[in-house]
Amino acid sequence: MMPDLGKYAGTVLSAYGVTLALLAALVLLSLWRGARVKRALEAQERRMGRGNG
Amino acid sequence: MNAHLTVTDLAIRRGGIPVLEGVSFTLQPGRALVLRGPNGVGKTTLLRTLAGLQPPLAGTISMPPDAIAYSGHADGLKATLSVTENLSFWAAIYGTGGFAPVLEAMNLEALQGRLAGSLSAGQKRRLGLARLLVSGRPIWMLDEPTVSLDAASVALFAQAVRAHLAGGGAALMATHIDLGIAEAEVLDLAPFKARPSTAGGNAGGRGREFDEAFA
Amino acid sequence: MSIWEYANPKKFMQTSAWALPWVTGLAVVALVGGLIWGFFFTPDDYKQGSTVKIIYIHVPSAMMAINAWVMMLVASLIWIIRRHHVSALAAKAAAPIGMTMTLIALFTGAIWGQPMWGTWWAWDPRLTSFLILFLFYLGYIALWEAIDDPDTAADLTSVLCLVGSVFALLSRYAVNFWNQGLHQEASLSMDAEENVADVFWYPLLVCIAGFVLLFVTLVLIRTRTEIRSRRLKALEARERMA
Amino acid sequence: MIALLLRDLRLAIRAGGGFGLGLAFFLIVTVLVPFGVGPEGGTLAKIAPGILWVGALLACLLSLDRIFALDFEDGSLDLLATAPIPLEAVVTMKAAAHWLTTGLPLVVAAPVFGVLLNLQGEGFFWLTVSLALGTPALSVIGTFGAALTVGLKRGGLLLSLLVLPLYVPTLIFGAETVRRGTEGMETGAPLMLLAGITAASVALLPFASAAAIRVNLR
Repeated sequence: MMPDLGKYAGTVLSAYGVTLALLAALVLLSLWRGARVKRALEAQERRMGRGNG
Repeated sequence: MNAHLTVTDLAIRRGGIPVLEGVSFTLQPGRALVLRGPNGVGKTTLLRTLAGLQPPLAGTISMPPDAIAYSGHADGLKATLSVTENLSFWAAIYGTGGFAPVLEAMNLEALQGRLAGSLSAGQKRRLGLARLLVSGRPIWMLDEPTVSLDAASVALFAQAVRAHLAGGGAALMATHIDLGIAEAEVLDLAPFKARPSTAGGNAGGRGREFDEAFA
Repeated sequence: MSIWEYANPKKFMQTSAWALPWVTGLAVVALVGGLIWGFFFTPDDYKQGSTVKIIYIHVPSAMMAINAWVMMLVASLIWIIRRHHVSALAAKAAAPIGMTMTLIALFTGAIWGQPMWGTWWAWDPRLTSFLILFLFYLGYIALWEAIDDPDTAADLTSVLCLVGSVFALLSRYAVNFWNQGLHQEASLSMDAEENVADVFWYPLLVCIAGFVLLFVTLVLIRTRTEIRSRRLKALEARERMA
Repeated sequence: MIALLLRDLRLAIRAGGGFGLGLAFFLIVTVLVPFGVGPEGGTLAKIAPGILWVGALLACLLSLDRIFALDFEDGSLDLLATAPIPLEAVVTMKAAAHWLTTGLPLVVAAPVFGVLLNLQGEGFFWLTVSLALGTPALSVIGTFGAALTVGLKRGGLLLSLLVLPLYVPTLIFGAETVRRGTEGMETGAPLMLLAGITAASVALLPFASAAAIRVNLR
């Protein structure tokens, strides 16, 4: 299945690797911070007894 | 000079959070008004709003243009400039002429050549007041004007304010200590403290402008 | 109903909650589809060999690096003119995405350049411009982080974004001017569209669509986070006051 | 307005270091470079235009955080903002004072430092001309950065981060003018572009700076 990348295999694979790593880091960071803030907000709303936001 | 200041239903914020609302008062020429209230109630913020340094959340401020001389916690004096140099700078900025009578009124004549950095706290305050006089503006807005002054300097301050009032000026002062100006009216700001329950809830209207939009 | 309705945080939260799954799904489909198509099912270029496959990430990320800044500029203008909080927060949310895209464009450009130019880094006008753009993103994000009051931060970063846009354009021009002599020939550049045959062009289009959708998805997610964070701060402040 | 300029100049002189610090920094950069790249005259002559421009730019950067910081701390900035002169004029005068105390000494000293770096032929003339045309832009752009960071406690490093990317076009056209001048090439194009950047910055950036100050004083 793997295409023959010839002599540039390292170049192409590292380019894709770096890209996917950076994108994954960005997506995970965004999701992680989103979940954390959401949890903190829900806790705060519960504490203040008004979950109508 | 026209020193008429009218404030109607003013709401102000500090750091995105409303601190005072529904503030209304009138300041007539020749009168002094003292703003009182516990620390953090928003005295300084109110003065800064009136001076035009920050926009109000709601309400109206009506006064003649170029009427206000503002004086904050700090005097804005340059320690490495002499008394005369400090004053002549502000006289030039405000486009007013001679400041010799001001030096006399503030009892600063003997100190003319001294660097502002070498003055005592009381002398510095007097220089700060001299700056207000030099500005030629009718409405003074003073934030804690007598902090760190001894009794004699407070008396001198009161005298200067009375002279300003007698000349048709007005003064708005925020303080939590006695200013020695018995005839001044007092406005306690504590009752105007913004109530979060009334300010929030809806994201429309004036809420659009501040953090409550998110609450 | 006016479009400005969506500038209301609550309305934005409702609408984005509805839209997010759709946009996410489309982004995943386009991105995975485009990259697989490009990586596995396209031939090598007769001159560049298999390195031509890098265009499927380099070109879209470079486009998004610039588009993200343009979007921030528009959002900043909306904040300055109409004072819609969501707009300012969307600009804040987009900056790290734009910065990552710039980094990807830089890395893939350098990696591609290694066999083509014989060196990891050449002061090629395009690459240099992206390096400068990266610095602009860095400054913009740092300014957001440095200021405590959110409205002050929104105002100042908007001004910086406006001024920065002008200077970024100037820099682009200056860099071209500065490096006239070393300009790469078009045939050896990845960005010359006229050199891209159809067989490369269609998967590239899908990849571009994928990156755009990914950007939209991430902006939505991050803007929602920023709005929640603002609301959290507002509630905490209210609790302190009560 | 002139009063403000005079006051700032007087303050700079009284405080000492106003003129000296940037110049000393410039000198040190110029002296350090040969230690780094070796004493060979040909190499130095080749890199002299760039080093001198980068050195001048960094020397300019050094004193930027003082433009508004002192006035902010002692309340003068509040008073100036409520004074009858527009804030745009205030920031313009502040930039002018910064240029007179930092930029102008650099322009004057740069040819002397050029000798240390074996600058060739017409390079001295073009160095002086390009710095004279370019340093006002450095001061005005720097004033904008200082206005953005005026209220921040640790603004110094952030200021550099914000301002340095904005300096890129000025640096490129400035150093390019000197490089071309040294090699006896036509300098008209980069010089015109440099002058254009300076003119546009001086005309437009004060509005942005004043807006930033207003926001920071809120």
